[in-house]
Amino acid sequence: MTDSIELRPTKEQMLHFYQQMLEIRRTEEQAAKAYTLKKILGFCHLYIGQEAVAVGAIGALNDDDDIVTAYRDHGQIMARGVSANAMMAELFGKSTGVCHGVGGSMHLVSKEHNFLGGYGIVGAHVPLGVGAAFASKYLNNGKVSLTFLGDGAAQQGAFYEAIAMAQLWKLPSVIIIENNKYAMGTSIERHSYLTDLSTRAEGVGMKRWQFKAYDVQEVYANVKKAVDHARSGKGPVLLEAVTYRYRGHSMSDPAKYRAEGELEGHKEELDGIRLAEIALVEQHGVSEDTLLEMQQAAKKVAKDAYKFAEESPIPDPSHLYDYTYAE
Amino acid sequence: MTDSIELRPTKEQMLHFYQQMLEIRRTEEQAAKAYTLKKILGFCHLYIGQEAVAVGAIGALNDDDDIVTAYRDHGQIMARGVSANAMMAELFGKSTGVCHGVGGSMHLVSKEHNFLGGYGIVGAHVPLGVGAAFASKYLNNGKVSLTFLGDGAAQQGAFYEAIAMAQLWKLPSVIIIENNKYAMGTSIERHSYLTDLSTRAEGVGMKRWQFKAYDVQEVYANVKKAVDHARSGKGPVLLEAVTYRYRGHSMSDPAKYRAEGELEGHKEELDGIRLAEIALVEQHGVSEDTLLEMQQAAKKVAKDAYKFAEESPIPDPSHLYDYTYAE
Amino acid sequence: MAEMQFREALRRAMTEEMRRDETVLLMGEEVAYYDGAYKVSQGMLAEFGENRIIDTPIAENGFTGIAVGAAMTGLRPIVEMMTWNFSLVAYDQIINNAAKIYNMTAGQYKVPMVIRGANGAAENLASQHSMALESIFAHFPGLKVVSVCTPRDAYGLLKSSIRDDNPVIFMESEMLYGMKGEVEDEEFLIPLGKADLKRDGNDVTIVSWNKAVHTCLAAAEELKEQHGIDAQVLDLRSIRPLDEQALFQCVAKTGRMVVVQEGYPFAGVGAEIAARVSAACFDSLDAPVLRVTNRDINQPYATNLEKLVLPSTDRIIDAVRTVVGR
Amino acid sequence: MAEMQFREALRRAMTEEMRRDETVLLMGEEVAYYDGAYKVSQGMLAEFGENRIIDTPIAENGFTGIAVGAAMTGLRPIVEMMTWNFSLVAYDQIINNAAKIYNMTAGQYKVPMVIRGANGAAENLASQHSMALESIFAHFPGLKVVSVCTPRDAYGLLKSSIRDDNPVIFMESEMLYGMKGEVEDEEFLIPLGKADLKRDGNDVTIVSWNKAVHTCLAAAEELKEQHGIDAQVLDLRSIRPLDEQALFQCVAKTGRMVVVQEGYPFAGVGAEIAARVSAACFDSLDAPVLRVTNRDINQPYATNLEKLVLPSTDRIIDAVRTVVGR
Ligand SMILES: Cc1ncc(C[n+]2csc(CCOP(=O)(O)OP(=O)(O)O)c2C)c(N)n1
Ligand SMILES: Cc1ncc(C[n+]2csc(CCOP(=O)(O)OP(=O)(O)O)c2C)c(N)n1
Ligand SMILES: [Mg+2]
Ligand SMILES: [Mg+2]
Repeated sequence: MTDSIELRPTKEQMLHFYQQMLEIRRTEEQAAKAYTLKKILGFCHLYIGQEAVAVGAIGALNDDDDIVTAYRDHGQIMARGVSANAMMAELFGKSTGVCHGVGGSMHLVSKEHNFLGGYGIVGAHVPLGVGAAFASKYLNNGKVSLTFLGDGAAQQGAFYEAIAMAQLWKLPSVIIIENNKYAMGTSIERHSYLTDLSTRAEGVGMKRWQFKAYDVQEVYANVKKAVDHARSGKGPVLLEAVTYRYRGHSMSDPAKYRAEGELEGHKEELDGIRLAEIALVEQHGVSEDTLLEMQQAAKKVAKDAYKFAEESPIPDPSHLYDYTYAE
Repeated sequence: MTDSIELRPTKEQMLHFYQQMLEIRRTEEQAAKAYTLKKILGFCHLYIGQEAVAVGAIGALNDDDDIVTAYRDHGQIMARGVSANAMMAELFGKSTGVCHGVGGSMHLVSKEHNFLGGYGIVGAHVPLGVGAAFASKYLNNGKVSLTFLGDGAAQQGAFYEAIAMAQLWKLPSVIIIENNKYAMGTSIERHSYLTDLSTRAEGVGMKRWQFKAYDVQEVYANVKKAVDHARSGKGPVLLEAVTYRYRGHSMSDPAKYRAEGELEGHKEELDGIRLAEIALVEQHGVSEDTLLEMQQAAKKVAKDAYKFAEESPIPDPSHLYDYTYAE
Repeated sequence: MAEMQFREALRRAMTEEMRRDETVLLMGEEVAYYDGAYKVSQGMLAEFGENRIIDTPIAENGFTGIAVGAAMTGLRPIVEMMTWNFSLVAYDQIINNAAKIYNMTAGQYKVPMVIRGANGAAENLASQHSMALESIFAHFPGLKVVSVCTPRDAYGLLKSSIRDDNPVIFMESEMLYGMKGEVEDEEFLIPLGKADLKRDGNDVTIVSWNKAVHTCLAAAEELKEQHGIDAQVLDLRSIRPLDEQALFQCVAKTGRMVVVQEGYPFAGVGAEIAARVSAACFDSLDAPVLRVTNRDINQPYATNLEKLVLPSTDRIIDAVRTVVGR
Repeated sequence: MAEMQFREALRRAMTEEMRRDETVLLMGEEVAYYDGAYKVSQGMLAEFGENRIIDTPIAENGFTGIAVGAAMTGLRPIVEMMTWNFSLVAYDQIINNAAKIYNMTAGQYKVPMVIRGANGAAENLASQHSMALESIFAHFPGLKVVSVCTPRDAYGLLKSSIRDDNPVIFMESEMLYGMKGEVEDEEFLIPLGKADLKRDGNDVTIVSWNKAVHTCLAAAEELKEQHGIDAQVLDLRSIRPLDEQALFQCVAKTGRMVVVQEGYPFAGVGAEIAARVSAACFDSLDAPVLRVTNRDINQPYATNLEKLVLPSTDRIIDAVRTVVGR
């Protein structure tokens, strides 16, 4: 949809995005390992394959813009600058986690980073994101809110009601449907008649488009354009970012529903990290050595996070009732 | 949208429609009188002004097609052939009412007439209508379901979820948004960014159109077309019928929110009964005398209904628990 | 000291709080141009403008969720639920988001908001418009639940609710909006969590809240006159937090208790009170704690049937006489 | 007599009923091609085809309402709620439509449907995925509520629920799907509304349902061995209709009762039982009816915190020892 040159990330941004994508992927690989060792429990939804979406989209925001997402939130919170340590510790249910072990994988939150959190009821967080935009308009503080949801989530009434009001009230809200082709085991063709879910916006008269979100540069450019639109007061935007999830829906899903070769084909052609490497080398003249160094650094971040999480203390039960009512 | 000649109602149909519209209006006028005398209690939402919609739409159905609507249901149930007596008695809370006084004005039901009922939670009845279409497809019984809702109700998530599934599953469902310009005191411009609410269907890929629904012939033709489409297995249709309500939202609403002259202007130009009279005289050569007779007959039906309702017994309290669980 | 209508007391509370704090706003169906379905917000649009008195589409789940998000990011929304019957479409936002976010985020985000509106049966509104729903909200930690029956309590408790940093479910009654009562001219607050003895008495305690309190007061009058039974009436006012101490003190004093709750009996607030009091006051109770509630069926439309379903003075009197034994 | 898993027993019940009656169908998220999130419907697509085993979009309110409409017009849908946590988005359809339509239509339309799925905490699923929600359904007349803890009960009660002409809320447990138990080879039904004594005993009655029954049984074992207390365990199985007679008989026998309920305490099913038993058995109770429930907070993620919140054998034992007095 967009390729205006001024919306392309700079070399510095690209290096940063690459680093973030690497750190997210390596950290999630460590999380997967920890999960099989039963150090992480409950549901654990990996973002592997989709990193370019969170990194490019959040890279297009100001630091004080608000972000809301669903339970597949590891990538988003790291892209927002929360440390792998604090993220991983939360997955381990430790007191050093972003929510002191109360939230867990699905509910990562960092108010300091204007990251309102990961939410577990499909689609129900979309009104929260629109609500943050409502507050920004009310307070006239120039902020935009960015909301991520899945393709499956776009079927929920909460999503529909929220986008209709966002449009009616012209709120500074950008909403990204991450179409990763599946809602759990159900492919998009089987859960939606139209498979470009940004069309949902047509029903409420909202600006919208779909874009291929494999290349972080594309993500950045498209989201930047949408964010600029929303910030300028022209109203909300609904985007559909076409992406792909490599792993099962959660750690317990063997993902047998894929067509044979589907995943391998995708990885080969459209892996976000791979595409960033090509761009860095070919467009920005970054050396293979630099990439290698960055890869090593990311590995270290991930391993350190594992260690940090493992060595952190479990929550002190005396705080059990601390967070029931605000005083 | 449609004016193909074979979809026009015949003279006999038109006479029947005219009679129905008259009976509905006169009966509701009696209901209004009864309300001011506190013989009808609670909420009472009059359909006056919108009669052409129910009459034309239901006239386009087969007798065994299912119908679902909201609380503004007097017109629909009468158009379906339920007697003014049984309808009015329900408004009076009498044992001779369609629901023996249990339902009241908002919950008129007649299973015998495949009239699933009037429902009070805005938008929440739309899934019921789609569910009836689901059953028809499952049972392959050739039936279509017709669901009426208001413009305000089109904002509910239940409506959205239901139309998305109706389209995904290609159910024989026709859904009519009666855009009577207001949701209570809120004009459509103030509750929806797009004021043609049939556009909601675009978001889910469903067939749709808007039409002016003042003239019962137009209603009949448009709904017939939609019903034929749905019955043929081609999928559901969302229609917006542009109409106008003459009275307040309910009997307790003085309707001060209208622009001056708005109502009067409408009545003069676009009253459904008036338009039917013109068509009967000019197209079908019906005499003024015949019309007069029909008018008298309708008045009698309405007055008789009042009397019937008034003289009917209140519900026997010994039946209080009869309808809690089916055996 | 001014006499004012219940709706005026609510309006005064909102107006004062909106003057005091710019982040307070009112949203809901018909609250602005229509002055509210029950005219609670009459005139507020003129004072505060469209930015702060906001008419919403009929999308309770959506706008309640929007209010939650706004509350997380700096505002203090008051959401008018036209009646609580319609809150069921917004139930997920209230329970899974509003009630839980302070907890889930380990205290990082607060949700300072009030959801207020009419609760319980009015007259002849039938099955879908007559529910008293406090029980399905009070069930959930994270929410506070307030339910008021006089203009004065409405004023003082709504102000406290608006200032509270937690989501507060605030329940009024269609039947009481026009009721008049004294409210002091000077500003005051009534704290959440404190029950109020609406009538003193020695023989038995009748516990209630919302408009059923008035039925209880009428029953107490008749009990005195016709049966010489001296009943006290405790108005809970806050259901969550529950004023357990007040309940236990009442039992200590009267030894007998009847709980009167509009709404469905099964696992209702009345059950909670009866269970708690029965356990805590096992040795001091002289009779079983009886409950008078709606009969266990949906509300029918016809007047004669409707009356049979709701708690009536007669049924309260019967229950009291049973526990008192005369 | 075959040993089978809980999920197999459920599947057998559905399969038999679908063979028996063509109007029975199963719909829900992932029930067809994915075999169900917890593999309850494994293989059913192959036998019954896409017309009767239906994958839905993630739109609980919509498809539950569609099922209600279909139930009114000739079908008998089984709706799988992936877990009951997600039912809150469908709450309005369940309460305002499914539960009320038979009543509102004065018996003209029936709503024969079952909504079934996992209820309660599994492990480390945190605040939004760990709720036990029977109390907010049992509150409403028009619904029946069943909650099972063995493969045999699951089979026999699910079959009865499918044949019931009312909407039945049928609650299972993620933690029990893999549990094995004996189920007779020949077809049988278990009627709704009958509690089952899962363990006999003389000193005290522990009342429970769903997976907490197993915690109670473990506690009873320990009470016997460690404290010489002979506890009987009554499994309600049906919450609505409630087997009041069984409860009263248990009190008549043991004089003491502890109610163990997973989920929030305030106005929970446990409160209903405690209130009812305390009132009806006022003279025969030798001790207060105590409740052991979730602590009154939302479920945290970390294992050590989560364990503190749920009813545990220790807390049950404490409560029992308190009422027994040793
Ligand atoms: C209301 C609700 N229904 C069902 C679920 C169970 N569930 C969790 S994730 C999921 C699939 C969501 O798919 P999608 O929105 O595409 O997001 P993705 O997992 O692909 O990121 C389902 C059905 C839930 N959490 N909430
Ligand atoms: C969920 C819900 N919210 C609010 C209401 C209160 N209410 C009843 S009718 C109505 C307006 C509906 O307008 P519309 O859908 O346009 O129908 P109309 O009355 O014009 O026929 C409202 C807000 C309700 N009954 N249900
Ligand atoms: Mg997806
Ligand atoms: Mg309207």
